Amino acid sequence: MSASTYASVLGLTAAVVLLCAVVTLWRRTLRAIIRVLAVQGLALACVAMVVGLRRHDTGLIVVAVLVLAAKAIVVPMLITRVVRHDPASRETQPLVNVPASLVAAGALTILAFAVTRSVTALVPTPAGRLIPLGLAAMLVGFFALVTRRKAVSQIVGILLVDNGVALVAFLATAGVPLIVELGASLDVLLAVVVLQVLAARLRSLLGSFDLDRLTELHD
Amino acid sequence: MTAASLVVSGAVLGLTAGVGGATLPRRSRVAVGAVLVWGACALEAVAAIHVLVSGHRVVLHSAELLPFTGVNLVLTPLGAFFVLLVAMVAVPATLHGIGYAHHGLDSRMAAFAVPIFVTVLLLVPAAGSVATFMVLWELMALTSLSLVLVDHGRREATRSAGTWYAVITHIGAAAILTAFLILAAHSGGQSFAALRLHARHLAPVVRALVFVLALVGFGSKAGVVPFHVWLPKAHPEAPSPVSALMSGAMVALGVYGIILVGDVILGGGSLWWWLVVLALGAVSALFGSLHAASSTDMKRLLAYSTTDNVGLALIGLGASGLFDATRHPQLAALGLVAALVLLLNHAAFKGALFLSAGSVQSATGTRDLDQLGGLLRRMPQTGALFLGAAAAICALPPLNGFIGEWLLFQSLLHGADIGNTAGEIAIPLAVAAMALTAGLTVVAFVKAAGIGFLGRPRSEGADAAVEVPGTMRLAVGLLVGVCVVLGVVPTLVLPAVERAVRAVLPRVAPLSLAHGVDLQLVGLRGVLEPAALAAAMAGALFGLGALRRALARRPAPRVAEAWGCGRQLQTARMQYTATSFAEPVQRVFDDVLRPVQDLDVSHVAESRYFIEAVTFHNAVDDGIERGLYRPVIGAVRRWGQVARQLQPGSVHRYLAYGLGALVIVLTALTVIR
Amino acid sequence: MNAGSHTVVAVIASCSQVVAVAVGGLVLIGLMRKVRAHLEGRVGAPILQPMFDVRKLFRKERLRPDQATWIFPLAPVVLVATVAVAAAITPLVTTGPALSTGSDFFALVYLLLVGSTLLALAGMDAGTAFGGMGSSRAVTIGALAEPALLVTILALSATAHSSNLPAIVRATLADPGSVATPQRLFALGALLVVIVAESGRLPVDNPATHLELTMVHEAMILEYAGPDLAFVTVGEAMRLTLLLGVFVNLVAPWGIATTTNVAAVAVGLVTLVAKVAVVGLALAVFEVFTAKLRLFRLPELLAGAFVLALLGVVSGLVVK
Amino acid sequence: MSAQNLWRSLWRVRRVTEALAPDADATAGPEELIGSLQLRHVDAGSCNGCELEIASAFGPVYDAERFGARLVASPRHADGLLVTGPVTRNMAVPLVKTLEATPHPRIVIAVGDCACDCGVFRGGYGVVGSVGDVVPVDASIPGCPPDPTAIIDALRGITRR
Repeated sequence: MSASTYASVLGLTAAVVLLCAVVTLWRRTLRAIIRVLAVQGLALACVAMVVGLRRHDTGLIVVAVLVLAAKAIVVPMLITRVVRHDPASRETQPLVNVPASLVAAGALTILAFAVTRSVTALVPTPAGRLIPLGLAAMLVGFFALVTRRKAVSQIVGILLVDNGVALVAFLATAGVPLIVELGASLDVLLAVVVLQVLAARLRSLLGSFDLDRLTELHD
Repeated sequence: MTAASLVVSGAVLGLTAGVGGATLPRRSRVAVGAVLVWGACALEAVAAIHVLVSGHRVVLHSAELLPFTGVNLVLTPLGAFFVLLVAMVAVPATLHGIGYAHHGLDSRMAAFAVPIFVTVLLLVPAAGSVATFMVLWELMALTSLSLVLVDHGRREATRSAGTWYAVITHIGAAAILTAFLILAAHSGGQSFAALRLHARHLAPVVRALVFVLALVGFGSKAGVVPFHVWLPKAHPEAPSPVSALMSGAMVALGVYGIILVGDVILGGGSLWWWLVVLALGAVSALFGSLHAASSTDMKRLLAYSTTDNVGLALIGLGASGLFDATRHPQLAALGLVAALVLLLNHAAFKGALFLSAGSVQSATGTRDLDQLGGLLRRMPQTGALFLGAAAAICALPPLNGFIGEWLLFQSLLHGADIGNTAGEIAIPLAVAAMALTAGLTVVAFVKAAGIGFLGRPRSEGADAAVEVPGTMRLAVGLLVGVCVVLGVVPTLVLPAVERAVRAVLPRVAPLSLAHGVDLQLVGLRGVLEPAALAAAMAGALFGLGALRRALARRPAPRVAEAWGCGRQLQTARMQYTATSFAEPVQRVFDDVLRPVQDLDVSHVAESRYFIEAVTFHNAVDDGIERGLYRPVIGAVRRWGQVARQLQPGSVHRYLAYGLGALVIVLTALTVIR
Repeated sequence: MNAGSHTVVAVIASCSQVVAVAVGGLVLIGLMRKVRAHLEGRVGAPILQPMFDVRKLFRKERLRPDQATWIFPLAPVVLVATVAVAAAITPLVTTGPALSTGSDFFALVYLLLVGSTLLALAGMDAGTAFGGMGSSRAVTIGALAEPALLVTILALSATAHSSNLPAIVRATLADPGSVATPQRLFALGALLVVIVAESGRLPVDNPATHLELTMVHEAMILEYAGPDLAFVTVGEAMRLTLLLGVFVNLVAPWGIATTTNVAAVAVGLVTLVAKVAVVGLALAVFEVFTAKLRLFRLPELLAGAFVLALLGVVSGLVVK
Repeated sequence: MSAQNLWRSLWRVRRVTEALAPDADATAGPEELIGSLQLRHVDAGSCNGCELEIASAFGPVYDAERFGARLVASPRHADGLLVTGPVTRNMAVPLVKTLEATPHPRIVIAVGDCACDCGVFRGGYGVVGSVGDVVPVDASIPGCPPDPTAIIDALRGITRR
C-alpha cells in the first residue's frame, strides 16, 4: 500500500466517521439513525484496519475485527431490538431543530479543527493530521446526546462519542493497547445493555422512550 | 488654476449655493441651489481626478479661517476617491430634488441645508487635521439631521427618527473625538500626518483603544450593527434625495473613517482588530439583508439593505486587514479594492433606488409596498430604471453589483489558505455570510420590484399614479447608467481605485487589475471578462428574440385574462402581498426575526361556519433595538423621573439649592485649608 | 497550429456545447421520464416526446395576460440566453471553449441567477395568486441554497487555487487523486443537493405536479403558453443539463478535450453525453424512491448541504 | 414501505401496461397536435365516474402517455380540454373562461354520456346543458362511464399514434 493511497484511504474513512455523526443529527427515524451508526462502526473498523496494516500491528488488526463485530453488528442489533417494539418511532421534536443542529455541527467541526491545530503539529503523520475529524465526531455525538429526547437517540449519542474517542485513539498513537480498547468496548456494551433495560422499563412504565417524561416519575 | 484653488472655489461655490437657497424666492431657490451645487461638485471632482491621476496630494492650510487651529485640508488619493463617490451621488440627488421640491425641500431651511450638506460631504474626505475633520463631521451631522427633520411638523415618526439619529450620531462623534484626542495627546500636532507619525510608538493597548473607539464612532455613522438602528428610522423619514445622499455618500464616509484611522493613521494593527471588523461586517450583512427581505416599507427596506451593503464592504475591509496582518500585501490590496468598489457600486444603485422610491412616493403618496402594484404600466420609465437598479443590487451580471461581489469573493477565495488558523476559519464563514446575504438581497428586491411595480395596483393611489417629471427620471437614469458602465467596463475606474489603495497600503506591488477590458488578478489565478460577457449576453438575447419571432407561427400575442382557475372575478386582493411574499423567509428565520403576529376571525351571528372577517397583523421589529436600546432608554427615563423630584417649581426651593451649594463650597474650602 | 485555427476550434467547441446542452437537455428530460415510466411498470412516452412538445408549442398561439408588462415576454428569452452563454463558456466538451479564460465558477452561478430572477419577476407580472406564490418560494429556496453553493465553490477551488472552471478541471486531470479526497467528495455531495434544488427536481420540487398549492417552479410559469412556454421548457432543461455537465466534469473530467483539435472535441462530446446520461439515469431512479419534501423541511436539506460543503473546506484544511 | 421492499415489488411486477391494437380510425384533429397533446381536465359537474376512468386511462395499465397525451396543470399549457359531466350552472362560466385561457389551436373533448347529452341529468334544475351547449365540442366519447380504451382511442385519433 503506497503512502499516498494509505493517506487518501485513511482520510476518506475518517471523513465517513464524521459524516455519519452529522447524518445522525439529520435523520429522524430511529431505524435510519441506527443504520447510520452501523456504517460508522464499519468505517471506524476500516480506519483501525488500515492503520494496523500500515504499521504491521497485529494487535490493532485484532482490535479492528473486534470493533467491526461490536460496533458494526452487535450493538446496532441490540438497539434495533429496543426499537422493534414501536417500529415507527421517530425523533420528532429534538430540543434544537434540525437545521440549527446541522449548523451547530458545522461550528463544532470548525472548533475541533481550531483546537487541535497544535496537536496535529506534534503528530505530522498522515494519521495524526486527521485527529480533528475524530474530535469533531466526538463533539457532534455529544451534541446529539444533549439535544435529543428519545432514550434510543441518547444511546446513539453515547456510542457516537465513544466512536469519536476511538477514532482519535487510533489516529493519535500507534493504536491503543488491545486491553484498553477491549475494556472500553465492553464498557460501552454494558452501557448499551443497561440503557436497553432502562428503555424497556420506561416503555412499560410510560409507554414511550421520551426521557422528558421521566420528570413525571419524581414524587 | 491649481488643484488647491479648485478645492477652495468648489467649497465657496457650495456655500454660496446654501446662502442663495436661503435668500432666493421659493420658486427658484431649489433649482438655483442645485445648479450651484453641480458647479461645486464639478470643481471638487476635477481636483480629485487630478490627485488620482498625478498621485500628488493637494495640501491647503489657512491659519485664520478657523480660530485657534486653522483649516487644514489634505486631499489624498483615498480622499479623492471618496470625493468622486460623493459627487457621483450628489449631482443626481440635487437634480431629483428639483422635481421633488414640493415635498418640503423648498423650505428656506432645507434649501439652505442641502447645499451645505453636499459641500461638507465633499470636504470631509479632504480634511487634513483633527479640528477640521471634527468641525466638518459635526456640520455633516447637523445639516443631515435638520434635513431628516424637514417633515417634523406633520409626522410624529419624523420627530422620533430625528431624536434617534441625533443621539446615536452624537455618541458616535464623541467616540471619534476621544479617539483623535488620545492620538493627538501622544503626538505633537493635530494634523493627521503628525498623528500618523507618532501613532507607531503608542502602546498596543492605547492603539487598540483608539481603534475600537473609532470603530464605534464611524461604525455608528456607517450603520453597522448594532449602531444601525437610526437608519431604518431616519432614511424613510428624510426626503428621498436626502436619503440618497445619506445612504449613498454619508454612510460610505463612515467606512472612510475606519480606513483613515485603522489603516492610514494606525497603519494596520493586530489581527484581532480586523477579525472584529470582519465579524461586524458579516453580522451587519446578514442582519440587514434579513430585515430587508422581511420589511414591507420600501424605504425601510432600502435602509436595511444599506446596512447589508456596508456589511459587505466591511467584510472586504476586515479581510484586507487580516491579510495585511498576516503579511499578504497583495491579498490585502485586493480586499481593500473590493471594499472600495463595493462602496462605489452601493452609492450608484442605492442612490438610484432611493431616488426612484421618492418618485414612487410623490406619484402614489405611499411607500408601503402592500399599497402599491402595477406601477411599471403607469410609470414605465421610472419602473424600468428601478428594475435596473434592483438588478444591479442583486449582483446580476453584467451590472456593477456583480463586479463588486466577484472581487470580494476572489479576495476571500485566495485568502482561504493563508496559514493562519483564525483566518482559515473566518474566511469560509465570511463566504457563507456573503452568500446568504446575496440570496436574501435577491428575495428583498424581487419583492420590492415585483410587488411594487408588477401585477395589479393594490390602492387607488397606485392605480392613479402617473409618470414623474423628466428631471426626476433623468436623475435616476444617470445613476443607473453609472451602474451599467461600471458593470460592463469596470476597468475605467479600477486604476483610480488601485491608486487610492496603494496610497493606503504603500508596500503593495502594483495590482494592475485592469487588463484592457478584462479583470485579471496578477499573481493570483482569477480572470473576469465583463465586457465580453455582456456582449455575449446581448448577442444571445437578440438572436433568441429573433429566433422566437421566426419560429412562432402566430407572432402577435393575444391578450387574455390572467388565468385564475376560472374564478368568476379576479381582484388585486388575490395577489401575493409583500408580507406574504416574505412569509417563507420570515418563517425559516423565525428565531432571529421574532415576528409579532395576530390573527382574529370573526364569525357571523347565525352560524360559526360562515366567517365575517379575517384580520391578520404581522410586524417585524428590530430585535437589536428591542433587546439592546429599549432597556437603556427605560433606565434613563427612570432616572429622569427621580431627578424630577428636585424640581417642585417653587422659587424658594431653587434659591435654597443655590444657598446650600454655596454653603457646601465654603465649608469644603475651609476644611481643605 | 496557429492562433486563428485555435479560436476557430474553440468557437466550434462552444457551439457544439450549446447545441449539445439544448438538444441533449430535452432528450435528457425524455430519458428521465422514460426511466420513471419503466420503474412504474409503464411504457411511457417516447424519449423524444419533449422535442415533439416543444415543436408543437412553437406552432401554437402566444398569449399575454391583460396585466402583464414587457417583463413577461422578456423572461423566457433571458432564461435561455443566459443558460446558452453559460453553456458556451463552461468547460463541458473541451477545457478551452471560447471566452474560457473568463469562465469563472462564480460568474457561472450569477449568470444562471439572472434567468431565475427574471422568471421570478415574470411570475408576479400577471397579478395572479399562484404566480406570486411560486416566485416567493423559488427565490427563498435560491437564497437558502446560496451559502452551500458558494462554500462548495470555495472547497472545489482549493486544489487549483482558482475559481476558474477550466483551471479546476485541468488541475483535476493533472492530479486524479484529488477527486478521492474527502474535501472534494463532501463538496460534490453538497453541489449535487444544490443542483437538485436549483433545477426544481424531487425532493425539492415535483416537476409533474398538478396541484397548484404544492408548486414551486410550475406556479411561476403557469401563465406561459405557446412559444414562450417552449422557451421556458427548453431553458429549464438546458439549465439542468448544464449543471449536471459541470458536475460530471468535476467528478470525472476524463475524456474532455484538452487540446484544440476537432477529433478531441468530438471525443469530448461523446464522453460528455455518456457521463451526463449516466448521472441523469441515477437521478431519475432516485426520484422514483423519494417523495417531495414539505416546503419547510427544505431548510434541513439545504442546511445539510451547507454543512457538507463546510466539512469539505475544513477537511481540506486538515488533510492539506 | 422501505426502499428495499419498493425495489422488490418493482422487480416482481415488470410491466403492467397492456398492448393495444394499432389505431384504425384517425379522427381529424388539428395537424399541429400530431404526436403531442396536452390536456386540461375540467369537471363541469360530473359524478366522478368519468374521472376514475380518465385516471385509469393515464394509469399504468392503459398508459395514454405512450401515445403522446399528457394531463397538465394550466389551460395555458394545454392544447385542449377534457370535459366531464353535464355543465352545471356554477361551472358554465368557469368552463368558458378555461377555454378562453387555452391557446389556439385547441380542441374540446366531451367525456361520458353526461358531457355528450346530459345523460340521466337531462333537464335537471342545476344543469345548463351538455358541454356542446356551452362550448364547441370537437370530439365526444360516449359511455357511462366510458371505457379507458374508448378514451385512449379518441386521444390516439388526435395524436395519430
